[in-house]
Order: sequence, then C-alpha cells, then structure tokens
Amino acid sequence: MFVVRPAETSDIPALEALAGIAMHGVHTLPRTRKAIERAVVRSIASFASCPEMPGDESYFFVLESHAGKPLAGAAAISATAGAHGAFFAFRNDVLQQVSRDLDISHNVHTLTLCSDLSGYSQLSGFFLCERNRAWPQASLLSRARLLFAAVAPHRFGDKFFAAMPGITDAGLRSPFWEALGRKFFQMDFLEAERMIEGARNRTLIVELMPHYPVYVPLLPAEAQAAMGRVHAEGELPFRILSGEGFVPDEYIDIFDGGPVLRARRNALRSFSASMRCQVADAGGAGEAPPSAYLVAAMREEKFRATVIECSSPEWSGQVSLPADARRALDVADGDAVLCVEL
Amino acid sequence: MFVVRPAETSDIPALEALAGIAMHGVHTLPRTRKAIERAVVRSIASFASCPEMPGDESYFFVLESHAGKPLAGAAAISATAGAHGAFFAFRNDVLQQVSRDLDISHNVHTLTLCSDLSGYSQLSGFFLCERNRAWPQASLLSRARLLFAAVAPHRFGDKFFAAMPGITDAGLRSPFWEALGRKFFQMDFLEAERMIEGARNRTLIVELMPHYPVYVPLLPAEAQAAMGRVHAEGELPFRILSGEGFVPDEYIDIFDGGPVLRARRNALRSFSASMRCQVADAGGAGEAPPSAYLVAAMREEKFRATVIECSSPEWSGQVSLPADARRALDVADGDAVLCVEL
Amino acid sequence: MLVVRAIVEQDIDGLLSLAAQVGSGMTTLKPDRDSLAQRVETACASFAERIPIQQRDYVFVMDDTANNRLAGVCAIKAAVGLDEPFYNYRIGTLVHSSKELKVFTRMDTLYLSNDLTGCAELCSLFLHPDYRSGSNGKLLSKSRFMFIAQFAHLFPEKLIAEMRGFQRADGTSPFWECLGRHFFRMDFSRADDLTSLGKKSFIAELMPRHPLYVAYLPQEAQDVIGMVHVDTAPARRLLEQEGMHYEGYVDIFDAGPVLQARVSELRALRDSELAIVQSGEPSSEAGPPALVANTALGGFRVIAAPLAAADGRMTLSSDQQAVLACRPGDAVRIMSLTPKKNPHA
Amino acid sequence: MLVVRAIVEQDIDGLLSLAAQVGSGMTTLKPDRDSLAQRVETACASFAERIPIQQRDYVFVMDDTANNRLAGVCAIKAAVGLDEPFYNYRIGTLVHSSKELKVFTRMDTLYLSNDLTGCAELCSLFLHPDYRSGSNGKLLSKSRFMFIAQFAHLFPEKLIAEMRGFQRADGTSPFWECLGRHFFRMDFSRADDLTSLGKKSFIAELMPRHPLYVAYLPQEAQDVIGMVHVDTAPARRLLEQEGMHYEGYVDIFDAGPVLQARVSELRALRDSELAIVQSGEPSSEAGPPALVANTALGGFRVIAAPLAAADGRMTLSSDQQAVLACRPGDAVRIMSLTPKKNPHA
Repeated sequence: MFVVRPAETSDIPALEALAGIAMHGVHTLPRTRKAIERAVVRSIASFASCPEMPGDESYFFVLESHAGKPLAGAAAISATAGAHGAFFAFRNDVLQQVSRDLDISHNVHTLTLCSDLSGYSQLSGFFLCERNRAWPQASLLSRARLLFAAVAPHRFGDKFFAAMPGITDAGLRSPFWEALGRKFFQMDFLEAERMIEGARNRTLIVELMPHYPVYVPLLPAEAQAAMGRVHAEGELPFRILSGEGFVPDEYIDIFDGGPVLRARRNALRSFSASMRCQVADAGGAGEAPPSAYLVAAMREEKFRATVIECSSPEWSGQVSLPADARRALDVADGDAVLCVEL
Repeated sequence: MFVVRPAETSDIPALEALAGIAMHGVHTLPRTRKAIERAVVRSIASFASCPEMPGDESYFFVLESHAGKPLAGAAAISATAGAHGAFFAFRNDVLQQVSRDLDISHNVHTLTLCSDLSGYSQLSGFFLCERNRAWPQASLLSRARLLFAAVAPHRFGDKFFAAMPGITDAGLRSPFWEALGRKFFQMDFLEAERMIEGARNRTLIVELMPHYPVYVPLLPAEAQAAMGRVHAEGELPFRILSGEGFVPDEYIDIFDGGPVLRARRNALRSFSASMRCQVADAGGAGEAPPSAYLVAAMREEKFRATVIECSSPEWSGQVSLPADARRALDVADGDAVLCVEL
Repeated sequence: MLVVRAIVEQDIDGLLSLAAQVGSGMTTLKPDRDSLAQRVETACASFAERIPIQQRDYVFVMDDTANNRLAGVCAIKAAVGLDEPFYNYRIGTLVHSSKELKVFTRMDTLYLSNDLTGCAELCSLFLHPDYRSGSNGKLLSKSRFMFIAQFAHLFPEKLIAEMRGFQRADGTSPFWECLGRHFFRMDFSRADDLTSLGKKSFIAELMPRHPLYVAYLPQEAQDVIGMVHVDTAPARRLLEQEGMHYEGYVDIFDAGPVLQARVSELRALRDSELAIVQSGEPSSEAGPPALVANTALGGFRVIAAPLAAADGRMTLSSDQQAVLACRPGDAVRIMSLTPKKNPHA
Repeated sequence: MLVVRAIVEQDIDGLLSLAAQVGSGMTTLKPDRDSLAQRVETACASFAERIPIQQRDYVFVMDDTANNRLAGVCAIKAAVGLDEPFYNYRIGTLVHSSKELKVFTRMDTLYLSNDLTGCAELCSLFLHPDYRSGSNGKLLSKSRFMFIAQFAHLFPEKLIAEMRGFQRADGTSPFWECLGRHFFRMDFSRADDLTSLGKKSFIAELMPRHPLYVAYLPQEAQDVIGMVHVDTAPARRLLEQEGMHYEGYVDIFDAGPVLQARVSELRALRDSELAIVQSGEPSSEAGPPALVANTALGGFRVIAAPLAAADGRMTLSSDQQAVLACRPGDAVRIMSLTPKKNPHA
C-alpha cells in the first residue's frame, strides 16, 4: 500500500538516493545533500507553522510503499512561488502589426520575461522511481499535494501552477535553450541548470536574461517547435495534472520552453470534486461497484494520503476503509477524511 | 411597460435625438446621422445572419416604454471587439526591479498598449434618458444584451467586456488623457473622441500611441488617481454589470483610463443563473411572494425582453406572464422564455 | 570640360535619359518624367530660395561642356523625415552580467529609430558609365561638400548618406530574408518598389518595434549589418575621405550603413579655402588635383583643376573661368581633391 | 613652473591632500588612502605598460616645480564598462504620425544603454583653488589630449567625458527627483555615495529598462537633460574646443551630458605637430600660448609655453627642457593652447 506523507529528517539518505537517479534539467527535486537537508528542514518548519496567509512555506512529500523500504518518489508544493525573489517565466504575448496603407495586418507572437506567477502556489519536485510508474501511485504522489492544499486552503493561494520539463534531444541539448538562454548565459543547458539548481526565482535571471520581448518568428524553427512541448519524462505528470484541471496556456519556462500548467483553485478536482467523509465500518460497502479513490487524512500535521478501492462515498458521507488504509492514514472510525476519485 | 428590442430603420430619428443628449467622451453610442444609420443597418443584417462563429456582427438594441413614444435608451453588443482591426486597451503589467547587492526589490506598474481584448465580445453604446434612470429599466437595457447572448450563444465569444467611461473634471478634461494621449495626439480629449468616434480599434491608434510600456510612477498623481476610476455617468452601468458578474481587473481604457470590466461567459448570471421556462397561465401564481425578473423571448430574430413581477419560476419550469408582458414579448402559452432574477 | 552645376529646368530631358540608365536599387531616381519634373521644379525653387530651408532639395548635374551632355547627377536633401517618418535601425550595446556566475555578456541590439529626423542627406548619385574614369566620380560626389562648405548656414548640424546594403550573388539580401521577410511575407524587391513609391514608412510600421538582440538573427544576417553592396564600396570610401563615418545606423531592410558627420567637422568645412581668381595658364608643374567652386547659390558650379594657389590667389584659365562663370577678382572656394595623409597616422 | 606629468608612487601624499579638497560630487577622487594608493599603483603599471591596454588608468598630476606641491590631477581611463556595466541614457527620436488626423509628433526617448562600453574616458579632473588662474585649467585639462595624440595606438576609437549634471540651488537634481527617486526611494546623495563605491551598475538595475518618452517627465526634468552643473560649464567648453561633442548620451542619475569624440578627429590628432627641440630664449615677441609635451610614455610631461616654432623646430629654454626632461634634438609635440577660429564660422 502506497502512502504519501511529509518528508522527515530520517528520509534524507533515501532522498539523496532518489536524486541520484533523477535526470538533471528534467526533474526539479533538490539534488545535493545540502539542498535536500535544507528542503526537509524547511518543510518540517512549514508543516509546523500556522501562517495567516501563504508565505514562504514549502511542503515536501515522499511516497513510500512500506515503512523501511526505499522511497518510491517525492514531490513538493510551495505556498508562494516568488517568496524568495520573483518567479520568472516567459509570457507568450501577441503584438498587432498594422499597415493601413499596405492593407497588411498580422499578429506577431513575442515572449516576455515576466514575474506574473510569483503570487501563485507552485507544484514542483515531482519524481517517481521507474519501477513504480503506475497510474495510481503517480496520481497519488502528484495529487496528494493538492489534497493537502484542500485540507489546508489558507496555506495556499487561489492559483496554482506547475512547470513541465521541456524537450531535450538525445545529447540533453535543449533547442529552446540553444536559441535563447545560451546567448546570455554562455554555457550549456545542463550546466546552467546545475548552477542555478533548477530555480527560476534567482536575481541572476534578471541580470542575464533579455529585458525586451523576444520575437518568436526570429527563433530557429527547432526552438519554436520546442515551445510548450513536454519532455517524455514529463508526460505522466502532465496527464495527471491535466486530469486534475490544470491547463497549459500562455506561459512557458524561460530555460527549456516547457509549458507552465495553471489552474484556479476552483477548477481543480481536489477542491471542487472532493468530499469530506467520515471513516466508517467496512460493513455496508458492497452495494455499488467499487472504484479507486484518493483518500487523505483531514489534518495538517502528520498529513497522510493513500489510494483505496471502495464504493462511491458520494451520498452516504461515509467511507469504509480497510484496516491497512486506516493504519496508513492513522485514522479511526468517525475521523474525517477527504476523498476524491482517482 | 418597458421593452428592449432590436433597433429598426424607423428608430433612426429617435436615436439621433438620443445621441443629441448623450455626453461626448462618456457615452459611446453612435452620434451622427450617418453613424447611426450605419449601426442600425449593420444590426439588422447581424440579426438576419446565421454566423457559424462570432464574426463582425453587432447588435443594436433600443429601450421603449410604449410603441410610438420617444426611445428611452439604447445599447449594443458586438460579436467580436476586434472584427474591424484590433481592439486596443492598456494592460496593467507588473515589472520586477531587483538589485541584489543593494537588497532592493520592488514591483513597478506599467501600462502596455495591447490588443488582448480583440477576440472578446463587447458591450457598448449603453445610454438611458435621464428621466428613466431607475434600476429596473437600466438593468433591463443593459442585461437584455446578455440574455440575447444566452439565447444565441453561438453568436458570441466565451469572454465579454465592457469599457466604462473614465473620470473627467468639470471642464470635461480627462486627467489621464492630459498625461498620455494628449502628448501623442496633440489635441483635447473631446476632440480626439469626436475624431475617432469613440472607437478603440482604429489603425491610427497604433500610429500614434506609445509602443513601449508607460511607467505608472512617472505619471502625474492626478492621472494615476484616474486609472480604473469610473465617471459619474458610468456608475449605474458599472453597478449593473458588477451584479451580473463582471469584474474590473488589469485593463483600462487607453484614452481616459476608465476600467474595462471583463467576465467569462460562465461567470455571468444571464448564463449561469437564467432559466428556460414555458409561458403558462397566470393562474397558479399566487403562492410565493413575487419578485422582479428579466424575461426574454427565446428567439434570435424579433428578440424581446422585459421586466415582470412574478413568483419564482425556479421549480416549476413555468412562468406566468401577464397579458401586457405576453404582448410585449410576443409570446403565447407554451412558448419558451429565458428568465433571470433582476 | 566637366562641370558640376545646379540643375536648371532645361535639364529634364537629359535627366530622364540618365535615369533610364540607373537600373534598380536607387529609389530616388526612377525614369518617370512626371516625378523627375517635379523634382527639378523643387530643386530650382531650392536654389532660388523660394521655398523654406527644410523643404529644399539641391540637385546637381555633371555637364560635359564639350557636347552639352549630362554625365551624372547628385543631390543634397536639406532635411529628411519631416513629412514622412524616416526609419533606421540603430545598433546599441546592452551588457548582461552576473558576478555570481562570472558571466559578462555584451550584446548588440537593434533599435527601430527615427533619430536621423531632420538631418541633411546626400543622395541620388549616378555617373553615366561612359564617364566612369579618372577623377570624374570624385568630382561628382565631392562637389556637394563644396556646396555645403559655401552655404553651411543652410544645413542642419548633421549630414547623412544611406549606402546600399550587402547582397548575395543572386541579388537577395540576407538581412531581409532573416528579419524583414518574417514580418511581411513579401520579397525584398517588392518592399524596395514600395519604398520607391514613398511607402517606406508604412513598411516600417510592420517591422519589429521592440529592441532586438542581434544575436537572435542567423549568423549570415549578423555578418552583413553595416556592410555595403560590393558596387557601393568605392562610393563609401569617397565619403569617408570627406569625414563621414558609420556610427551604427543601418537601413531597416538590407542593413546597409548610414554614413554620417557633423557638418562642422567635414573636411570641406575645415580645409577648403576661399581664394581670389587671377587669370593665367596653370604652370607647367601642375599642383595636385583640386576642386574649384564659385560662390553663387543659384548658379553654383564646381570643376576639377590642378591646385594653382598661392597667397590667397588661384590661377584659372579663361576656359575655366567661363565654365565656373567667374572673373578675375571673384572669390572661388578651393580644396584638394583627396585629403592629405594624416601626419599622425 | 607648472608641469603636468605622469603620476609616480611618491605622489600619494600629495594626491591625498588634493583629494581632501575635492568635496562631494566627484566620485573617482575620494580622500581615502587605500583606494588612492591602489589607483596610483594601477597608474604606474599603466605608464610602465605592465598591464593590458584595456585595464590601464593613466593618472597625471600637475606639479608646481617652484615648491614641489601638487596643484592638480587628471586622468584617462583606457576603457570603461569592461568590469562593470557602464550605463547611460541615450536620447533617441521616435516619430508618431497619422496622415488621417494630420498629426506628426516627434518624441524624444530615453533608452537605457551600455553603448559606451569600451570607450576611453577623461575623468578625475581637479585643480587646487590656489591655482585657479590664468591658463592653468587649460593646461591641466588639455594635457591629456597631448598624451592621446602621442599614443593614439593605446586608445580605442572613441573618447568620452561625463559632465556633472544640473542642480537646483539647494543641491538637488530635478532629473533625479522626477525619475530616479520613483524607482529607488532614496536621496540623490545616497545614490551618489553608492556610485562612488562602485555600485552604479547595481543602481542601474533598478532604473526603468524600457524606453521612456521624455514627454512623460515633468517639464523641469525635461529642461535639464544634457545640461551641466553651473560649475562645470567652463570644463565643458574646454573639452568642446578640443573636438568633443554632446551626442545625446546623459548620466542616468542627473542627466548630465556625456561629451564624446572619435579619437582621430580630436583637434590634438589633427593639429598638434612634432618639432625638434632647440635651445634658446623665447624671442621678445612671444607666440601664442601653446602646449608642449615630451614623447616619453613612462615619463610623460606637458608644459604651457609661448609657441616659438618654425621650420619644424621649437625653441625651449634650459629650464623648460629640464622640466620636460628633454634635450636639444629630441622631439616634442606642440599645439596651440586654444584652437584658431574656424575660417568658415
């Protein structure tokens, strides 16, 4: 049984092992021992905090199958993307070019460096081991963060985003980076990602990246084609978040051109289609054909989420949980849980 | 009994009379005989057309109390704001200015000339005679356009906006214009509005207006204060549209700085809270306390809308209409009407 | 003898047959009688000072006095960009640096500008192929500097000249193909034709308005910024000898350089001198070739002659005096045809 | 006698006491022994050619040989903006016109630029109040042009000088109050202090990056763009005499003008000459005042003396020779202290 829970100090070695197999430039989980320690400490402090409004909290979750076994994955959610400096992205703008006398008028797309997303809550750091990439676990790991946000909405903004990794070629060369970032950073994509540790909120971005709109038609075809396209490694999280209610639209990543998925809180299934239920006996369950649900304990500290098969709790307001799920979530009869269909 | 109906050729003299009392630079209804004729002809063709998707149709409505009496008001809605050239507005952007070494970081607001609203459907030309400025009539006139859009959604986009008139001083001087438009147009606000006939989709706007973002902190305090503020004449339509679901946000008018109200279709009460009902006998009505409803005939040509007092049609799916309302709407028992609370 | 002189109305036929020789690439000299007649009229009104200073267009022809044939033409516009916006790209520099990453990136940037609005412009230079020998080209091109030196009060602070930009062997412009074409979807030749119809400003409306990093352009386009067409290189050198420099302004279509100078720093303003005409035959040991101009606005005339000046006097033969329409005792302006080498070079 | 000469290490004490006289407003000459010692070291390495050309900083002192006191200081930086971005606003022109409305609007525009990156810079000019008389100021300021003329190969294409901008009677800058302050929320003096600590580029990060229409600024700020501080007007005139011009670049804080020139067009490059030293006393009818410089890089020295040159020879007294460290037969560079009037003016 897979469970998502907050990362703990004792997870640090396992997280380091995970980071060792995650691809640079594609996965955004922290990579060095020091960065992992920082992230875990920050997460523990964040869960323990009682913010009046979303601040610089960042919540770091792990996915495990059985206590003591190697971690199966990790994922994070930050209260405010721009809490430590603005969060930068390219906004895809449309400029109108008109010549009345020539009777020509057309739209030109430009990319503008902007910090529009700074006030959003941000999903990041999603990584799942190869052998565990089944839909239920992947969904659980990704969406548990949003269930947590639904359990503790005051800890988050009312808009969320997640940047998907952009495409790279066999040599881990990003065609978008070659056309843009390289000219300003004078280094390879992976080297830049390593130096900046995957962040998009560093002052050096303002120092180095273009201040003026980039005219898309001037970019090489290969770079244009990469705009808004997702790396193969990102397809699974992309599908999960799309199902949740996220949509790609006008923002892309400044380094690799990958799409930024955005959603308002109310458009997310974890908010709009989740049900608060009471844990009940497994007795009266057999009526409807069971289907898979994500279930999360309704508490902010010691948050837990898992996947179960049960019949729809929709009308009863009660959900029957098997014993292992109760143990996994640390809940008993009468406790509140939040359920949403897988 | 007040009724909203499409403008007809025979309304032209009455519309000219209306235009004569409407304030320049505040009301956007067509002003010259020629412009009125053009608008009416275009509206008649638009009602008669069967567009597959929203195009350059524009629908012009009038409000009358009794057939034959002077018109009480007029209002319009266009399928696509930028059908004849882009529709220009200022977008209020936020730029991040950072100096790491000085540990200073702040946001600076800028106004960017943009054509983002070109694909929206646009409400415009709202004008109501002084003596008829009661809430029910005003609401009827303004919202009948949206009821029409709800009756014929394929004729409109899924986003709507309405630009509200910005503030002017006693001398009809617009402080926002003085700081911006005048420098490029080299003429008075009213003169510019007259020359451009209130339009915001003319090529000469690209020719004359600033291409680069305008830094808000550099504008005189008076101009900054005018940004997003509504002219006294606009307060009534502002309240009506706010109640309908429109919100002012990041766009303002390029001439007078008045707010642009925007809404997605589903956020509008005419779409989300309207009910399709059948006209029924006035018989079984007396049960619930009556309240005021806007009622529109469910047809695209010879569209009619009016206000009635009736008990909630919510659960019955039927609405009882008094005889004068039936006449006004030209409906009989069993005909479909669209109702929404006033 | 060849003389460069202010154009007169009777020159229209000669001008038209010259224009027929020009071929494409010069937008201000098309073989169209109406537009040329219009131009001659403006030029005559300019020399006669009948129109305001800023509207003037001084057109000169090179006249072969041996056969009364027009051998060439050149002009000075008193001011550009006052009726229609005059566009260029200006090359600027932006530095992006990060101490943390130890990166210091110096980027060239193209700004769409109207900075040259109000400058005077050298334009419409054409020498008939039959006359392309010796120092005829120099006489024709440089005669204009003698005019400016004599009538400096008629000119603004700055003088410019637009040079034709680099083209590939097939006549296409790499700069156009890599930049302009994306915003127009038309051929360079069509854009160029529109320009000759005075439509350049409308085309400029379609060009990108925000500053562009040069590094975004393909290498081929970057390489030709500020480069002249191979046929234009000699003309460029002549202007540079006179003190004109490429200062980072280029044509918005083909990125050909704009040469520019402060009028007060032109060689003609610094080094040309007035001298009093005296009659005589040039001595056997002729001086270096020089330009000699009379000082009349309406009847301005320039010839090339060996420098025979001493103590403020210039010796001219009676033929030369006749062609220059001057007499002993009159003042003429003289300047060596080519500059002396800089003693510090 | 006053001589302007390359600084040497022993000058540090004299330089420090000079710097103590400077007061605020000159960011490159603060009375701090460590930073001055550092600067002297760099200057000595520059004159000795021990550091790369672009890193050099040539500092000169004016030495009163009568009492061995330092009377002034001035410097030439070989290149600016190569370690830290060097920012200016450039004034450009944009035309907005509509034929339909018959409106033609010509707007001045401020562009934040690093265009002057790599230019050499005249800086750090200070003359002790006790010596502000006669042509001492000219000697001090213009000595640098003699150095550049002699060693032109050490300099890039362009030379600049930043001039202090206009201030109100109360010492505040209208341009700063109307522009910079909105983006910093600090006083001009604090911004200026930060600048002196080498922090100008960081401040520039906070200035508006998009082009700004000048018309958006209050009239008072528009009026002072390119205007110098009243105390700086004489220094500006001296530089303009030498061929430097305001070309539309201004300081990002106070909008003081940047004067600039092509090195090859400086008066010193065009008009200064080499002459051979011969001994003698200047004749009773002294020539016009001139600058006389020796031709040594490490031991460069300049004095003012009456022009006593003919046939490529310059007569110098033994005192003058001693101060210039030259002997009969050596070459010296000479140039009149002030330019001749332009014959065409």
